[in-house]
Amino acid sequence: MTMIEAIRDAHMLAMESDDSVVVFGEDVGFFGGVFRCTQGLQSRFGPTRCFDTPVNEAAIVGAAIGMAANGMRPCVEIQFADYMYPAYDQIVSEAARLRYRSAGDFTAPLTIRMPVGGGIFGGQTHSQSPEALFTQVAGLKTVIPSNPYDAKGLLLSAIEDDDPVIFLEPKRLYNGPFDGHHDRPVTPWSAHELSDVPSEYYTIPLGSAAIRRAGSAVTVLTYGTMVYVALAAVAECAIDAEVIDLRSLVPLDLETIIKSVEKTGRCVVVHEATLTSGFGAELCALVQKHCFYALEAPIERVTGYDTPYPHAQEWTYFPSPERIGLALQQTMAG
Amino acid sequence: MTMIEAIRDAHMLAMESDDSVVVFGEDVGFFGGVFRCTQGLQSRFGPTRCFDTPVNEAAIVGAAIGMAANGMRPCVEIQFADYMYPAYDQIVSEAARLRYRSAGDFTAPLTIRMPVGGGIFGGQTHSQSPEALFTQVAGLKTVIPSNPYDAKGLLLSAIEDDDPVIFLEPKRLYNGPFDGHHDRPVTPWSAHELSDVPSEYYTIPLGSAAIRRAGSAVTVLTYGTMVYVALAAVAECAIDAEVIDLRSLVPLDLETIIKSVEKTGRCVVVHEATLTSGFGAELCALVQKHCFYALEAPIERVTGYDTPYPHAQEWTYFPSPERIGLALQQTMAG
Amino acid sequence: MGVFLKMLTNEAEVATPLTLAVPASTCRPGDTPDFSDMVISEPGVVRRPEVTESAQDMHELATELIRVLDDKGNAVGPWAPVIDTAMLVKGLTSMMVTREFDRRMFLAQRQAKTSFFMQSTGEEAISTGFRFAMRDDDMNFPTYRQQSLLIAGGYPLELMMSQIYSNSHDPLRGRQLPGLYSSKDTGFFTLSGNVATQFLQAVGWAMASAIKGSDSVTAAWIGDGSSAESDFFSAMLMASSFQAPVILNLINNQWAISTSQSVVRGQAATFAVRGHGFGLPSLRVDGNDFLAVYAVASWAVERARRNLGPTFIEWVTYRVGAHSSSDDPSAYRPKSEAAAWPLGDPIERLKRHLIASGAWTEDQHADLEGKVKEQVRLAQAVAEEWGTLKSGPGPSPRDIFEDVYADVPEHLQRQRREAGL
Amino acid sequence: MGVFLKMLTNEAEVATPLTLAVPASTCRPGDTPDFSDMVISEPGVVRRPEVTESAQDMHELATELIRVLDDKGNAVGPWAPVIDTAMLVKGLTSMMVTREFDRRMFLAQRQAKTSFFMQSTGEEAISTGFRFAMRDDDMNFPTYRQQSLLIAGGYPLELMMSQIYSNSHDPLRGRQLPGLYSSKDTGFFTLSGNVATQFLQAVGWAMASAIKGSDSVTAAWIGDGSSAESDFFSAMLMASSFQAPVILNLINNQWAISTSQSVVRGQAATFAVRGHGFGLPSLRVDGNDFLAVYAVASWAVERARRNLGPTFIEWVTYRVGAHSSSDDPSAYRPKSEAAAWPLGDPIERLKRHLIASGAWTEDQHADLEGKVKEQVRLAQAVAEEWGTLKSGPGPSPRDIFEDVYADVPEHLQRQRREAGL
Ligand SMILES: Cc1ncc(C[n+]2csc(CCOP(=O)(O)OP(=O)(O)O)c2C)c(N)n1
Ligand SMILES: Cc1ncc(C[n+]2csc(CCOP(=O)(O)OP(=O)(O)O)c2C)c(N)n1
Ligand SMILES: [Mg+2]
Ligand SMILES: [Mg+2]
Repeated sequence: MTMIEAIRDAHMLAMESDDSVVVFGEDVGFFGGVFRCTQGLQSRFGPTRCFDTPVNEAAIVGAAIGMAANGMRPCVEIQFADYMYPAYDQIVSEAARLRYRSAGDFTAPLTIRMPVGGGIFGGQTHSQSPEALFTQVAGLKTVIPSNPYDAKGLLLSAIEDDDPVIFLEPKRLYNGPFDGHHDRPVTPWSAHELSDVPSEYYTIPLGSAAIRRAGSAVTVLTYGTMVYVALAAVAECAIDAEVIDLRSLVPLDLETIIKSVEKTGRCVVVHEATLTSGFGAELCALVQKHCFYALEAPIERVTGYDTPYPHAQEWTYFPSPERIGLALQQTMAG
Repeated sequence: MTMIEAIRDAHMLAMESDDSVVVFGEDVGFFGGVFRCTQGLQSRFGPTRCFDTPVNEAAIVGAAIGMAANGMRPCVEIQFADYMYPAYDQIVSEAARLRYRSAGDFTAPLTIRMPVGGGIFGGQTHSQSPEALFTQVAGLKTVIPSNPYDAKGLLLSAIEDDDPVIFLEPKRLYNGPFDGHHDRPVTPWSAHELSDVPSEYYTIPLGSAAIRRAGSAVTVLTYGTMVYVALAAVAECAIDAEVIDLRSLVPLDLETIIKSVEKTGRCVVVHEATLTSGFGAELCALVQKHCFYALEAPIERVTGYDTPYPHAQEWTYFPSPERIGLALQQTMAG
Repeated sequence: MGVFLKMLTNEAEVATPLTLAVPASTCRPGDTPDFSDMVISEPGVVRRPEVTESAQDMHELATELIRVLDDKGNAVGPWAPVIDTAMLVKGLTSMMVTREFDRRMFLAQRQAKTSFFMQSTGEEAISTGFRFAMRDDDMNFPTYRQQSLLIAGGYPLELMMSQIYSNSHDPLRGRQLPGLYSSKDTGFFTLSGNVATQFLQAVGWAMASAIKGSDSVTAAWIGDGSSAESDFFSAMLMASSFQAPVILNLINNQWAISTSQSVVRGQAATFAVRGHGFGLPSLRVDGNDFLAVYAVASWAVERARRNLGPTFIEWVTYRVGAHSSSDDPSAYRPKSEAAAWPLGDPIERLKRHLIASGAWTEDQHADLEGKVKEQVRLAQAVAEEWGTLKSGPGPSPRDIFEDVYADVPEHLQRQRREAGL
Repeated sequence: MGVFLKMLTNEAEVATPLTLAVPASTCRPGDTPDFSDMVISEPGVVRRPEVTESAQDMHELATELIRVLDDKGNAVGPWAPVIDTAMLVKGLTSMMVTREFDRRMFLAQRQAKTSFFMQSTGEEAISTGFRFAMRDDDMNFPTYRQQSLLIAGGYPLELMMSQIYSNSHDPLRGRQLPGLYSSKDTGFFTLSGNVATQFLQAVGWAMASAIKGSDSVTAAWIGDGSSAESDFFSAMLMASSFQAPVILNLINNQWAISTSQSVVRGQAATFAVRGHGFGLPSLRVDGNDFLAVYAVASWAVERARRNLGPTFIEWVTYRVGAHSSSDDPSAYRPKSEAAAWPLGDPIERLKRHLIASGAWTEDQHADLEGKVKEQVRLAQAVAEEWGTLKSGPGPSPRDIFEDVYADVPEHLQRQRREAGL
C-alpha cells in the first residue's frame, strides 16, 4: 500500500466502525481529494458522511468544531498545510481551548489532516511545514507519520482521540520513501517493508517514537520525509547513528529521546521547517536540559533556511543528505 | 512618561514627520484605543490619517498591506494579541512574503502593534503571549519593549523599517514596571529612570539587546514584563545574575547573549508564553549551540505552563519571582 | 513586440483627486442624539409570510422593522403571537431578573468581588423572548451579553454568580473570564472571548443535528460590531450552502465599544440585508418588543425545525450600559443617547402591554419587583458564601492543568510537579 | 428558585428528523451537461444606469446578464460601447496571444520545461477587455488565471515565460510557482498562491490611493470558488465602509477545481447578489462577450475614478481547460460540458462581430493567427535561450537568502555561509 492508500483505508475503517465519523473539505467528496486520500468515501458512505465544502478553511474547521461538540468525529482535510492559516483562529482559539474553558462541558474530538513539506516543486504555498505553529498551542496534539503502516495506525488513533489532532502528511512520501536524492530514480512504497499494511483496524498510540536505525554514535531526531533523508545521510557517511522517527510531536516520546542521547552523547535534529522557532528548537531545549551531562558536543540542527520555500532552488533549500552528513560529522568531531 | 504616553508620543512624531504614516484599528480613532495609545491622533491629524475600522483583524492587516505596498506606512493596532489570529493568514502568507515573492517589486512596510501578556485578570483571551508564532515566520521582525524609553525608540524604528514589524506591548507594563509581586503596592513609571523620555524623535535599532543588570554568575535572557520579575528574583535570591532584556526577538542580538553566557557559564530563560515551542526554546537551542563548551549547567526555562491562561489562578500561572529564583538556584547548583 | 503593442491610455483627461470616505459615528459627546435615519415601521404593518415562503419573496422584511407592541401597549398586526398571560408574566419576570442580576454583578465588580462584568441592560427582551421560543434540547451559541438565555432557561443564578466570582463552586473552575458561562444542559455553548468564532460553530452544530437526523435546532448569536469578523461570513455561507437548521441572530445594539454600527454596516441599508447575498430569509425586528421577539423567534425556529433551512434576523436594540465594566461610554457618545432611543425599554413595554390588556397591575408589578430583587439578593448571598475572586475560596490551582486534554499528558504532569501542585 | 421556574417546552409535537442538504454539482461525468437553470438575458435588453445611480436602484442588474453581442455578431443595446476597430483588433489580438501563450506553456509543462502551469482558455475576454478600460497607472490584484492582464498591458511575453521557466532572466529569481507573476510597472500585483488574500489587499491599495489624493483606481479579482474565503467578505466590507475606489471582480467560470460553483453560491440566485448585502452596485455580465466586458469595465472604472465608490461585478464564463497542469477534469465533469456552454468562445464571438461589422475578413484573421503564433513562438525561443527549469541556466541559489528582508539579517547571513553560498 502507498501512503495514500493507507490513509484512504484508515478513513474507510473509521467510517465503517463509527457512524459519527464524517469527512469533508475542499474537493474531498466527489473527486476524493487532490491527493486522492478520500477517494471512494462518498460513493461508499453517501454525501452526508463525506462531502465537498466551499473553499474556506475557517468554515471547514469551524463547522467541524461545532459538529465535534455535537457528538460527531469529523476528520477534515486542508488541501495543503500552506492553506491552514485562514483556519488558524478556529484551531487555536477554539478547537484547542473548548474543553479547558468549559471544564469538559464541551469537547472537540476532531482530526485535521493536511499535506506538508516540499520536494514537489510546489513553491512557497505548496511546501510548508508549519508544525511548530501547532506544537506551541496547548490543547492540540500534532502527529506526523512517515510510512503507510504508521499513517493508517496513527490516523485511526487520531480519529479515536477525544482531543483535536493535527495530522500532518508529508506529501513527498505519498508515493514512496523519498531520501532526498532527487536526481536518482524514485523508490516506490512497494519496495519498503512498512508498506505492508494489514487490512484490519489497528491503532498506534500517539506519543510513541520509533527507532528506525539503532546506533551508538549519535542520535538523530527527525520525522516525516526527513526520516529517509537522515537514513540516507547516515548510510552515506558511515556513522553509527541512531535515527529516531518521532511520529508524534505533541505528545512527545521524551523517554525514548533521553534514553538514546544518554547512550550516544550526541544529537542532531533534522526537519524541513524553517530553523528559527522550528520544532527543532524545542527538541534542543529538551535534550540539553535532560541530557546535559551526557552531551559531548552541541546539538546540531539541520533544517530549512529562514526564508520562504523557493521554487527553482528547491534542492538548495531542502535539507539534503549531504547537509545532514556534514552535521553528523561536525557533531562527531565536537 | 508612562509606556502608554511614550507610545502615543511616538505615533505623534511619526505622523508629523511622515505623511505616509496612517494609524487605524478597532476603536483607535475617535476613542484613542481601549488602552488609549492612539489618543489625540485623530483630532490632530484628521480622520483619513487615524480612523476606526470594523471589528475584523484580517481586514485591518489586509488593508494595511495593500496600503503599505502603495506607498503608505500603516501602523495598526490589534486590540489584544489574543485577537490577532484572524489576521494571521494576512501576516504570515502575505505581509511576510510580499518582498520575497515579488523580488522586491512590492514591499509591506507596516507595523502591527498589539498588547501581550497577563497580570490583569484578563483570562485566556486577554493575556496571551504569542511571540513564537511570529518568530517562526521568516520575513517578520518581532519587537517587545519593556519601558517607555524603549517603547518610543523602538516604535519609531518599527515604523521606519521597510519590513513588517510585529510590535508587542506588555500590557501589564503600560502603567508601571510590574515585578510580579501582585500583592504589593503598584510602582508607577515615574519612579523609574527609563520613564524619562526625551520629547524629540529618536530611534533604537531593532536587534540590540540591553543589559539591565550586569552580573557574573548566570545569564538571564528575558523580555517584556518578565524583565522586572527577573530583576526582582535576582535581587531576592542574591545571585549575581546578568539580566538581558532582548527587546527584539527577530532580529536577535546573539552577540550580546553569547558574550554574556561565555562569561557566566549558566543561563536561565524567562518568558510568560507557554513552554513548548515558546521563544525560549529557540534561545536554548542557540545558547547550547554557541556556548556549549562554556556551559556548566543545563539551561533552565521559566515560562507559562502549557495550558490556556486561567482567570482566577492567574498568579499560579504567571512566572513568579519565586519560580525564577528557584531556577536560578538550580542552575547555580548544576 | 511584433503585432502586439503596449496599449495606450484611453482616458484623456486627468480626473479629480480621490478622497477617502471615513465613516463617522452619527453622534459623539456634545452632539444631540439623532436616530432619524433609522427605518422604524409602525407596529403591526409588516406582513407575516408563511414559513414556506421563499427568501426572494420576503425581501422587503430586511428593510422594514417588525413590531407588535404599539405605544399604548396593544399587540397589533399579523405578528402578534398567541401567548398566554402566564407566559408573558414569566417573560417579564425573566427580564427583570436579568436586569437585577446585571445591576448586582456590575456593583460586585465595582466592589472588586470580581474582575470584570458585562451588562445587557436594555437588550433583555431578545434573548429572553427567543429562549421562550426554543425547546430545552435546542442549542445556543451566545455572545457575552446574553445572560438572559441562561436565566430564561432556568440555569441557577448562584452558579452564574459563582462563575463570575471564580469561586469554589464555579462550574468552570476559575478558568474563564466572568460572564463567559457554559452549560450544555441549558443549551448554552461555552462562550469564547474571541467574538464571532462561535457564530460559525453554530452552523456546524446544526449540520451535525441534521446529519444525525435529530430534530433539535440551533441559534447562533452575534453583535453588530462582531458581524464584521470573517467568521460571520463563513457562517452565513455554510448555512446557505448546507441549508443548516440554524437561526442566525445579529443583535444590533448600535455600538461596538466606541464604534458606531454605521462603520460596519457601510453602504448597506440595514444589517438584515446582508442575508440577501446568501439567499437567506432575512428579517429585521424591534428587539425591545418582547412580543415581536417571541413571534419572530417562533417563526424562525419553526422554519429550522421543519427543515426549511436557516433564517437570518437583525434584532434592533440599544446598549444602554457601558460596553463592559472596563469601559466608560461618556468618552464616545452623548449621555442622553439612551433616553433618545426611539424603541423604548423592553421591560417597560411589556409591563405596559400586560397592564393595557388588563392582566397586570402596578401593584402586582411592584410586588414582583420586590420578589425579583429578593431572589437575586439571596442568590448572591449564597454565591458569596461559596467565595469571591477577592476573598476566596476559589478553585484549586491544580485545576489549571486539567482539561487541557482529556487526560493530563506527561509533559503537563511534569509541569504540575514542578509547580508543586 | 422563588418566582422563577425552569420554562416548559412550548412545542408539543416532536418534529420529523432533520436531514442535511448537501449541495451537488449540476453535472458529473456520464451526465448530460445542463446549463438550463442559468439566467441568460437576451443581448441588449439589460438597461445601462448612469454611474451616479444608487446601488439600490440598480438591484436588478445582479440577477440579469449584461450582454452586447448577439448571435450574429451585432453589438446591441445600451451597453454597446463606442470603441474603434483598431482597439477591437487589438483586443482580438491580445486574446489570441493569450490563448497561444497558454497552449505553448501548457505544452512546455508537459515537456518538463517547467513544473506547473494554469491556462485561462475561454476566459480571455474578461481580463483583456477590463485591462483596456484601465489606465496604465491603475493597479490590478489578479488571480492566477489572468495572464491576459499582463499581455493586454504590454508586458513582455519573454519575461512571463522566464518566470514560468524560473530561468536566468526570471524577474522573480526562481522563487515563485510558474504563473505567479509580479509587475508593478504593468499594474499587476505580486500573485499569491493562497487564494483571496489579495482581494482584500486591493481595497487597502485603493484606500491608499484615496488617502494620497491620487486618481488611479484599483481592480480586485477573485474566482467563484475563492469567493468563499473570508477575505472576500473582508474586502467587500472594507470597500463598503470606506467607499474605496476599487472594482471588485468575481470570475465565475463554473468550477473550483472539482467543485461546482453551486456549492459556494448556496441559496443565492447569483454571485452578483452578494454585493447587495453591502449596498454595492452589483452587476452580472457575460464574460465571453468582449464588448460587454469593455463596456461594463469602463462604467465601473469611471465610477471609481469619479470617487463614486466601489462596484461589484460577476463575470460569467467557463473554465475550458483543466484547473492546472496537475488536474484532469474528466474525473469530475463531462468532457462535453465545454461544448454545451451557452455563452460561446470569446475569441470566436469578437471575430464574428468584426466580420459582421465589415471591419475584418477570414483572410485577415488567418493572417493574424499566423502572426500571433509566430510572435509567441519567437518569445518562447528567446525565453528558452535564457533557460528552463529542466535545463537551466536558472537563478542563483544565493538568491534564496535575499528579499526576505530589505537587508539580509545576520542570522540569514550565517545560514548562507553555512550553505556555502
Ligand atoms: C476577535 C476579537 N476581536 C476584538 C475583540 C474585542 N472586542 C470585544 S467586544 C468588541 C465589540 C463588539 O461589539 P458588538 O459585536 O456590537 O457587541 P456588543 O458589545 O455591542 O454587544 C470588541 C471589538 C474580541 N473580543 N475578539
Ligand atoms: C487559501 C487557499 N485554499 C485553497 C487553495 C487551493 N486552491 C487553489 S485554486 C482553488 C480553486 C479556486 O477556484 P476558483 O476561485 O473558482 O478559481 P478558478 O480556478 O476557477 O479560476 C483551490 C481550492 C488555495 N490556493 N488557497
Ligand atoms: Mg453592538
Ligand atoms: Mg472558478
